[in-house]
Amino acid sequence: MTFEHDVVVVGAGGSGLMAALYAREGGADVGVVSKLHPLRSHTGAAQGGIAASLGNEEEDHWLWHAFDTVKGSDYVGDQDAIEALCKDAPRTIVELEHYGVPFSRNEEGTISQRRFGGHTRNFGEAPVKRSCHAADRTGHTILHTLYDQCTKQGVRFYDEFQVLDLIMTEDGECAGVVAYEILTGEIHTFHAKQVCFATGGYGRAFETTSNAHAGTGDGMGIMLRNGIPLEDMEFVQFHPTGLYRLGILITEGARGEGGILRNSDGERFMERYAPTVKDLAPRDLVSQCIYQEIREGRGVQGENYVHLDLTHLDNAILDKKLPEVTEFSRTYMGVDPKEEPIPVVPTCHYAMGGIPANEDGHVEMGERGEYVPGLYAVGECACVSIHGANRLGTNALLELVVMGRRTGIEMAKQVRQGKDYAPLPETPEDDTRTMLDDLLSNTRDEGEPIVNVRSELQETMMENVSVFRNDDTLSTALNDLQGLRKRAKNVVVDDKSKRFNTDLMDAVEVGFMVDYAEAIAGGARNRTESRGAHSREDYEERNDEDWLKHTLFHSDGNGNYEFDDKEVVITRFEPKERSY
Amino acid sequence: MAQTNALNWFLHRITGTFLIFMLITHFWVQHYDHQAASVTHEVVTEKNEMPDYPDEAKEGVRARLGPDAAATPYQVVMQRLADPVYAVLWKGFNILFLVVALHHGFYGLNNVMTDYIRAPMGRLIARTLSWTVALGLLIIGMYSVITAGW
Amino acid sequence: MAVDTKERPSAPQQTDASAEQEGRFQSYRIRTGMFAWMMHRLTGVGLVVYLIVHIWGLTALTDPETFNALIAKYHSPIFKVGEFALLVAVAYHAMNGLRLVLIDFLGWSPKQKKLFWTLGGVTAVIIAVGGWPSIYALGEWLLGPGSMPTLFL
Amino acid sequence: MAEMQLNIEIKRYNPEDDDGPHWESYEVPADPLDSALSLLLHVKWHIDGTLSLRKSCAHGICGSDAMQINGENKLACSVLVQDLVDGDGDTITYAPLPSAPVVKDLIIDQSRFFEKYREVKPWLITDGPAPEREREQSPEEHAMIEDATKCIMCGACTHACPSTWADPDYLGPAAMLKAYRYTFDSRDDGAEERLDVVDSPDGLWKCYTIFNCNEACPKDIDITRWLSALKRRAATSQASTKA
Repeated sequence: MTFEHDVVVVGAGGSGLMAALYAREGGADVGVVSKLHPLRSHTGAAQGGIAASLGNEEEDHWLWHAFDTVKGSDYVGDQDAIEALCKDAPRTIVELEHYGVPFSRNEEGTISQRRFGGHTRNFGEAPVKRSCHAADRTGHTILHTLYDQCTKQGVRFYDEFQVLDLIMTEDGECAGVVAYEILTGEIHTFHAKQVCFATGGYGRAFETTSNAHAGTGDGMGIMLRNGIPLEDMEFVQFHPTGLYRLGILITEGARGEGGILRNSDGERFMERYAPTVKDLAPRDLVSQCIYQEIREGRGVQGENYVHLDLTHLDNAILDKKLPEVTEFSRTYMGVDPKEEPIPVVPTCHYAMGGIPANEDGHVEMGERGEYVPGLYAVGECACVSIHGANRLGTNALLELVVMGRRTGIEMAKQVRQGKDYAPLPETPEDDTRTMLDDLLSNTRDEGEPIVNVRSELQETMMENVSVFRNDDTLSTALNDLQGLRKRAKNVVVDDKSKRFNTDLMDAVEVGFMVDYAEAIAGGARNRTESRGAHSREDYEERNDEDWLKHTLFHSDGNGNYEFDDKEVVITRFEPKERSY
Repeated sequence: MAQTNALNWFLHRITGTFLIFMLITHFWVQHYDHQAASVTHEVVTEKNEMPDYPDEAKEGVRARLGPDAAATPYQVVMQRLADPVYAVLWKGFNILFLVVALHHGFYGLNNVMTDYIRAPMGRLIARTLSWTVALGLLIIGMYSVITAGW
Repeated sequence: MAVDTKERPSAPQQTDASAEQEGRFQSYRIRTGMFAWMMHRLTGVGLVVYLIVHIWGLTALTDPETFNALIAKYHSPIFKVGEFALLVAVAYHAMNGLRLVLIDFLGWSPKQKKLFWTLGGVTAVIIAVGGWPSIYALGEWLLGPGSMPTLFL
Repeated sequence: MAEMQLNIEIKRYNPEDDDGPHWESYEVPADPLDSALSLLLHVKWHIDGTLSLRKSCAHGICGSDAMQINGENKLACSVLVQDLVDGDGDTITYAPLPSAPVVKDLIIDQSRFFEKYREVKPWLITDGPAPEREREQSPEEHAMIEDATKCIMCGACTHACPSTWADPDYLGPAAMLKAYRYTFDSRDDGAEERLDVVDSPDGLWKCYTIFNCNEACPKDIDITRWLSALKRRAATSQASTKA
């Protein structure tokens, strides 16, 4: 079946819904295609907050916010995009508030703000209260409010339709997407004037992750297979405080409210590494410090975790401002944070890299301005690059809503200005059909269970491509991935039915995983320096002379790839040493 | 169609609360009356035997109906209703009690029925039927109460 | 193009077996709230039936013979048992009703479990004290006069 | 490694092949701190790939995996083995949410659930133009709705409600909690519109304060409390319109 919409948004998290909502308000007819029901999207898991220089609690300025973001990115973020982000932030937050987001309030009745890692006043002087929040359910309330608004505005939702392919014309224009309706097993074509990818991150490519089971980065795999490069994939953020063994996130807000990291000696070790901001240093730094402590034998009880200590905080703070933290620790670890410290370990959290896009969402093939007509990317799957080599806490939600808004407005404008449908090729669904049929025809004789391939991929990525990397580990990972690529094509799908075949979708996702995992490991091996979240043991220093640039990863989808560069935009802030 | 049930919902709770107090009064006056042999001389009799009343009650009945009159329950009740103040209070109370109990009971019954009957027509029939029964009972009850002791 | 958020592109086919899942009654773990509700319904329906019988019985007020016969019947053992059951139903329904009123009118939902147990205790006392005459009378009848302790009486 | 072996019973049903729902058992290794979801994933990944369920975040915020576990509605990811069984060899039962059309195995068709959600106009309705900055709201006003904003729309409450079982058209706790959340938002002006919807024969008055919703809610929302508040609001607003 073929569906037609002015705008088709793929993915219904914060950025997808924001783009859909603003495109709809701009007069476009919008369809949102998502492999989950929109409310199941992972934006809902974002806890701590959303940054904006509202200045409700103390003096603040968008330029300070921009500086922090640039510095946080280790100077590889594009400063024009960062300026757009920080300038747009306050008005976007106010618009969200007008849509009904139930932000926590201060005594004046305005939006309450709190401290967060890496956010400072006056260009690094001291921590600043910049993070707007709804207790520790900020992402959840934003996601639900946006869904409510989209419902109101008449955005058409295609829930549980998994997009598997992009439809490109011979002239390189995007004509739509191909989607698999999970409920019925039917393959559909979505013909659109504008296609926007908002497919989220790929945390599930790593063994320990805070990401949802759905966070398999499908969009990035689809792009690679359609000849579109990925940018800066080597920058993978590990959040310092995931629950030990599970990876479930304990928000940075816990440290924002005064929580302290301690090693086996009970020492507040962050004082040694970042004397000014201590536990509120950026995530890349804190994660590396935790790993360092564990390596040097100061993991708690000889194990590979450290403690997040909240016992000295008022019970009222835990109950009012961090209820989810308390709940998670109790539910999953049997630990009451009021009584004892929480065992934590860095957990794969966020993809800084992704589909190259500009600040209005246009996907760019190579050089700046070289747009793919009709194709947009926004949110975690996109690399605008705001976060550069490391994202600051609360800037992710901000990117979702600011860039989602800008992209929605841009798409509606294009539609109003007469952008028309690109012609559909004759049989757009053929590749997808073949891929699915091949997977379904695999048998136990030549293939293996999906879980084997996925687990091995997650293990090798965790082992070799996580917080610390070197040429040996990265070569090992790339080698493993070569083998896994073949095996992923032969996985056996037990479920042969048409109806709600999640088994088949698992198999497809593993295939995508291999494709972009290669971009992560390959990019990391390629970048012979340490910058932000990318920490090479064999190249410990940042090297601005050779590496103050973005990586573009091109692949033919068969394990052959090459790299390309893209310059970094610098407007105000010249690169300097990054210390906290 | 104005389909609000807000008033009924509110009344259901008000009547329920009222009923608690009314029931206490009702029990006290009707069943635990010290003149009747309830509290002090609760008895189980064989079939169709009359309970024995205390002397006080017997005397009251004899004073009204002559020295040979038997103190049957009917006579005891009539003796009480002979007092005009008591009779008015008793009748007023019982009519109110009747109305409140019927509303509470039949609204509750309607709740149960509309839970399990989903077709609008079915609901309408059930509702009409049950309120008709309630109305019938109201008429019967009022007649009994008003004419009692005449 | 008309935009309709309500209709799915293709709704799942309802089969008989999937409808089976939708029984009016489900087997589900019974906790205090649901127990209270089930008993409330049961006693409520029972009391409506009793109310009908009782009001019908009032017509006897017009005729001495019928009335006396009726009262005599009330003193038979089976009616003593019924009387006790009536007390149980009324006491339970009244006390749980009070709980519902407190929850709905005063917003005492957070205290609902405490209320359940407290009012449950009160109900038990009401039943014990109020029902004692009936139990006493039944005991006397069953076991012979003077065999029951004369508590409260 | 695993500390015990458990017996897992799952109510399976694929309308494509099966005549009707049936129970199947699996032996699964488990730790006391494993979630009920991880046992299901063990079955799906290692024993039988045809087992179908929804899952996503796996820590109780996305609301995908609400189902009936040991006779009660729960989020599979948010309940631990140690809270379900006493020890080795015990049984855990999994069934789809009661009173919902089954798509396959543990997956229910939620279209009716979300239709009810849409019915209550679940969005902020405001009169007049928006101010330059945020609308002000005091912490006390915010506290009125905060508990209700925790709702993840998993459906555990609505499908735990005997009123829903008896009458699938009943709006149900989840939808009406949404109505509460917006009606009691100090920024909202749409109370009348929304009350018109919930004050109906299949609406608010079928809440008999049974508390199954509260017991089922994985976010511990005091749903009954807020629905009672909504009832009082609907009743007083009816009284004032009539007057």
